[in-house]
Amino acid sequence: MKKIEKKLLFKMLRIRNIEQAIADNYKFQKMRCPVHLSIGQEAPAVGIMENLRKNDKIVTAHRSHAHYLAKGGNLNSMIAELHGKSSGCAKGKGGSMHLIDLEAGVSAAVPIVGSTIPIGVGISWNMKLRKMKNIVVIFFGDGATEEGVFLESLDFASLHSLPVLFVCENNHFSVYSPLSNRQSKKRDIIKIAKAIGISGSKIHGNDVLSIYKKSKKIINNIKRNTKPHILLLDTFRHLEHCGPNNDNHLNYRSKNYIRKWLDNCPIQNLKKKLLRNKFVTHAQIKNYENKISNEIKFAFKYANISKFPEKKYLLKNIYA
Amino acid sequence: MKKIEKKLLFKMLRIRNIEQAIADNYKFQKMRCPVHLSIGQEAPAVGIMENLRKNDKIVTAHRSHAHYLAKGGNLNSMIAELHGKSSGCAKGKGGSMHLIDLEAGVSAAVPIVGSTIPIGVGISWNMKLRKMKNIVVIFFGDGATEEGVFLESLDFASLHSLPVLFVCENNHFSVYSPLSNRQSKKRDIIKIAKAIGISGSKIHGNDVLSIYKKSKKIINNIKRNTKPHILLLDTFRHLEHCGPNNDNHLNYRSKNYIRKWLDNCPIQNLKKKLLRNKFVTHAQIKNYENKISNEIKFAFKYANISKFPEKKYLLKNIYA
Amino acid sequence: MLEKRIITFANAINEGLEQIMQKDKNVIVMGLGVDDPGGVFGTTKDLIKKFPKDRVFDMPTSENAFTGFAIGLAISGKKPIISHQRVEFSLLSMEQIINQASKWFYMSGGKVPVPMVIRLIVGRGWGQGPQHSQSLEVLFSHIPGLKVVCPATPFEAKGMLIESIKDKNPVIFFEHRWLHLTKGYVPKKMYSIPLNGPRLMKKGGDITIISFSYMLIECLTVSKILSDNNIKAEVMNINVLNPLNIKKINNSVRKTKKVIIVDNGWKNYGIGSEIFTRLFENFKKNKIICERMGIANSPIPSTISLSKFSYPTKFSIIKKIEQIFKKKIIIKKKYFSKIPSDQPDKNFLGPF
Amino acid sequence: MLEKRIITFANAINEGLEQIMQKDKNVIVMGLGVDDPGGVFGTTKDLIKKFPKDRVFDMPTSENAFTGFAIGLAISGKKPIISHQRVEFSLLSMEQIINQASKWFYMSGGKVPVPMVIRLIVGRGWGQGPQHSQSLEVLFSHIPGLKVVCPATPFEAKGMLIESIKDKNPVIFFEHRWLHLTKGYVPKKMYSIPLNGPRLMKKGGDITIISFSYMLIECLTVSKILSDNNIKAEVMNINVLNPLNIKKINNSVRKTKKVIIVDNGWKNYGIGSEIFTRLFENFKKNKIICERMGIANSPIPSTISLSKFSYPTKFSIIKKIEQIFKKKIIIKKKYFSKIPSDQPDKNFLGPF
Ligand SMILES: Cc1ncc(C[n+]2csc(CCOP(=O)(O)OP(=O)(O)O)c2C)c(N)n1
Ligand SMILES: Cc1ncc(C[n+]2csc(CCOP(=O)(O)OP(=O)(O)O)c2C)c(N)n1
Ligand SMILES: [Mg+2]
Ligand SMILES: [Mg+2]
Repeated sequence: MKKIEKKLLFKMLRIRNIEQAIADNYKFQKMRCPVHLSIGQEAPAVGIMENLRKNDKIVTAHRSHAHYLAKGGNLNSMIAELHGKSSGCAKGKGGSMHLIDLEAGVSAAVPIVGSTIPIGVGISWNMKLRKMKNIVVIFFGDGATEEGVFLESLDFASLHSLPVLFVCENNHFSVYSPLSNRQSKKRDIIKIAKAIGISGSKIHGNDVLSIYKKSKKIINNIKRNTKPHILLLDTFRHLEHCGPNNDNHLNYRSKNYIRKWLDNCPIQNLKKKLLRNKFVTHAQIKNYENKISNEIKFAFKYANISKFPEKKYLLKNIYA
Repeated sequence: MKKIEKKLLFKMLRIRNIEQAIADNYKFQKMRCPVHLSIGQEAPAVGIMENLRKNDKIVTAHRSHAHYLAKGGNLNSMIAELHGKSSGCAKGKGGSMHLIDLEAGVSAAVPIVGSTIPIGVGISWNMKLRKMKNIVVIFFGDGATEEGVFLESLDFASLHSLPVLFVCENNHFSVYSPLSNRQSKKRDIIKIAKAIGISGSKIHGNDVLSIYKKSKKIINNIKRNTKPHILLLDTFRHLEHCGPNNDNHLNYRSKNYIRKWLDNCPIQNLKKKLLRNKFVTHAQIKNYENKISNEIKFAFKYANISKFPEKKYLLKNIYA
Repeated sequence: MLEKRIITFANAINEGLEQIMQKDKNVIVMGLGVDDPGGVFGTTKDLIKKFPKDRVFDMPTSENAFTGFAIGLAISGKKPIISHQRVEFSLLSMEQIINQASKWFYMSGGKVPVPMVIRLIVGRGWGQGPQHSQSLEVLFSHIPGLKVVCPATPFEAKGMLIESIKDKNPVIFFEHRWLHLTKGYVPKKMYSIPLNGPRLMKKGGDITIISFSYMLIECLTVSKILSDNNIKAEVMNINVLNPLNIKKINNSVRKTKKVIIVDNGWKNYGIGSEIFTRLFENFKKNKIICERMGIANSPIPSTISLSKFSYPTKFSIIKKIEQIFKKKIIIKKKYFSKIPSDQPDKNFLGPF
Repeated sequence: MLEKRIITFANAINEGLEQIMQKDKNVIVMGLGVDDPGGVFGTTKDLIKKFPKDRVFDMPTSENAFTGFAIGLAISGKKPIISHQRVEFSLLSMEQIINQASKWFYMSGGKVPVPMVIRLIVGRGWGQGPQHSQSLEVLFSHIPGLKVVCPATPFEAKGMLIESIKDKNPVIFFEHRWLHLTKGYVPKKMYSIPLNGPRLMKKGGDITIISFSYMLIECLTVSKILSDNNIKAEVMNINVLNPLNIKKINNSVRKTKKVIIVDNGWKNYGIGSEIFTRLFENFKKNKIICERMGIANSPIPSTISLSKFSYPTKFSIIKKIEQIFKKKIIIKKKYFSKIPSDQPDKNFLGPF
């Protein structure tokens, strides 16, 4: 367990530091696209992805950086994409909201809320048709469950018993809108899924170890029985909905709520625990962070020296 | 109870005979529009509508004749509409799939599956905003519950606690498609609704008395507490999905299934029972059917002698 | 000479589907009722008997999601063919079509094509009414990344369907309900027609008639009437609306200098507007005469007494052409059909 | 003379909403985030403080359903105003808009009007990318029964919004994100501008420039450049795309004989195609010169290095006009801005 815990911590740290670097560098106006940072929400990505193989696939939405990185998406291509360079993972055409890394199994990310849910189901349907032993993990937020296509997708995954894991990261907000503005207090998506014939479970969204362990079983189960499952993970985003800043001064989230969740940071929690248990030392962390820092520096440099796509690419790739 | 039972029987008989007259006359090619007949499914319309006031409103879909008539929609305007005449309830512009009678509280019928569900919710929302003590009843089929907008509508009705009764008439088919092609066996829309915060109940869809009694309570409850409810009613359509004929020869519904349900005709059942109990006599029924027959004859005559809309109406009523 | 093989448009689609499914195991047919006794107006009839169950899928009424499913299949190696029995139902899936399918190849930097076909059936007649008889081709043709195909003959139906399935892009494949019943020569063997632009249907030097889908059939009749009147019409079938290839039309117009465009949908902001514009952009110096027709600018009413004025007819087209030529055109008796305007032929009696 | 009151387009919308809500208790504002600190780019800011909670409704991300709710409200006596922060989100509700809202009055035989406004915000710049910067005006303008309104100035924004709310029909109200930041004269009092056709923005006899929405702003700059070159442009703002009133434009073109149409959306099958066509239909005898521009025919990429070629600019427009006049037009230094092409001004730094 020691090894895996350390790995989970380091993976989260890596994502956190990359995201922080994006936030820090945003002011230089070289990343000229909207960014929805994952800071605070690293645990679901890392905990679940640790249980996936390369040929398992994920789809995600606007807040996709953590998923992309945890699944093994190429860092350089991602940072270059944010810089609009032709070395970017979508050759600069997509930007932060369209990350993709086919080799790593990051099939899609798009900023229309809910839209990748059926697309992910389609990919998983194909896996079943091809009798592959892989699964698709579909990441989405609490807001996305309000789209009708969410129900339609659950229905079909249940009807055809597809190898898909639906993962709802509930950070209680859709932009500035609290759940109470959007969903009845009595609403329970696990029960909704159950009423459709899909099993579900709730795990604390900031407890990476528990996510790792429980999702391991769940994913094995999906693979063994080709049956969908839904995971609900309560978590918290540290920064504003879109952009590099903190927007706590706007008071759309109560001070208490923020404090409670900041005190429950997935990374701090695990770090403290591992230090306490001596599973890891300060020096090791420092060391690792230096490594990450170099990796990040390289990625930004790579992005900076990469070329912008030439004019002719505007009208390329419209048709295959 | 005797009085009400008789009333329910007669109302169903009236609808049945009107629908039969449409079927019988269809071959003359004067009703030049698709018709989705309600024969076999009269009980939900009649049982529920008996508990509504004029100011309560209904919306429905393509299979709307029974709802329109049970709510008190004008027969002459309906038959004229099917004939494409300017005396029709939509001046001939709508046809069978767009019945409307504002005075009777028939707010809408449209043939796009699921589309009137949110519209009905909107009307009920307005009732709540205006603090009216009325409700909206939304009729739809089992197929319509597969549309995402169904979930979206339940969600909102629950969130804002709206005075609306959702009524799903489950005839087990969407055109020729059995439920098993479309929905997981484990799917349960009452449980789905409950997981969203909406109470629900299942009543036998061919038992008009039970529908009447139970929906009375439910409707009173909705009015008292301004809270949505969903009703699930299993039933059976006697004829083809669309058109005047029987299509049992196509074998998309098993002989057993058909026999079972024909033996459970809402009208025959109640008629037998009332005759047995001497709540009604053969002569009374005969008498009543004669009355209906005259009413129907008049309606067809009215439609026939009515004028077609003149050319200029093609470009009228595009904008209000 | 051997008798030519004549089958209906619907059968041509059916045959095309069967042959391409035989050939390419990745082709999947999905949509409401594709496996039912009706078989989408006969076009998918018996496929369920000829192929394993996991290639012919009935769908729930979840149009938005199943378009997404199809995209998911397409980007992971299958070739799905969706059908909607009315184009109106696809409006539930516009987000998936316009935001996703059309842009996926582009926004992945050319990495991920989306080879899928969306069959949209346009309704007409027998009182279909406002929500079951729209055309809406322009809504799709406006979108870069979508191909939009509108066969008008059984020959095209089969050949263009097969080509659409082979194509690596999302193809919107329009079928007019009234065309399903039409008959024509269709080779038995598998063949495909490239999606590269208009097809010359009839040669002639006096006027160019441009149309597509069901309206083209009306225009072919018009060309016969003109022929009786010694006017030789060249009839061009714009069977690919996007990407629009105007070259062949230019050549025709260069010759005739007179054009009439008969749109299958609403005239305003319609397909005809773009063609009209392209022609005038290309013929800046040579003067041309161009007229445009299309569906009257209102929802299409159910009653026959009004819907008969909604659509262009051979008579109204001839009238426009009389204005162009400034002369009276005589229409022979045989062209005055006794079939009511809401039926394409006697056998079409609805109910839908 | 008194100083004129100058406010932003976003504030003009905000003020219009507030005034009409004060006046008409049936007006309801609904949409994602209408009550939040952002207030839909400031356009709904503080309404929640000024009106009871049951007039300003945040919505779940259920675009299809809440369009239906709004129709339900509208047909039962309310006047709902929906907003979508990107036009792309409304694609989820096309079924309700096109099949239902646009046809309800017609298909009820004129019994039930649907007085509602759907505010669609068009995105641009700062790497919005393929799914957050489409224009799509033509998708709505093609549909009879919908009114489509595109204000270009703060004055129009307020006046046309108020008129749209008073209107008994479903009105699609396009707002360009970059216009929100522009400033102009807006009277404090409540006023409305009829939805009856193009507005003359600048008089001139040498060429007619036709545009709408944000592109109109670019065209106004172009007219200044032309002015420096002694070319007097008449600038017409087509602020109502449907129903399209072409009369005033005809008058202008009769005078100038030269036209350039600058579309706010994709050129192909675009708004410009219809206007172009109408002009040539009206000027059969008098020869006119007409050019058309619009967004390049691809999804709009995120990277600035490509998106800068997507849109017409004052420079590319001037180039076209040079071709029309066959002479060189000199552009003064001050028109060469140092602001990158993905920002309308220095202060617009995204992130969205
Ligand atoms: C269909 C659609 N509606 C609205 C939006 C605007 N929008 C962008 S992100 C977002 C928040 C969605 O909330 P959630 O799914 O909980 O994800 P989170 O941002 O909290 O991670 C919204 C509403 C959108 N992109 N797509
Ligand atoms: C959005 C949409 N998809 C498909 C159709 C075609 N269609 C018309 S009626 C119908 C059956 C719907 O079944 P259900 O809701 O159970 O009603 P029933 O006909 O059984 O009364 C279908 C699929 C449609 N009208 N609208
Ligand atoms: Mg959230
Ligand atoms: Mg049914």
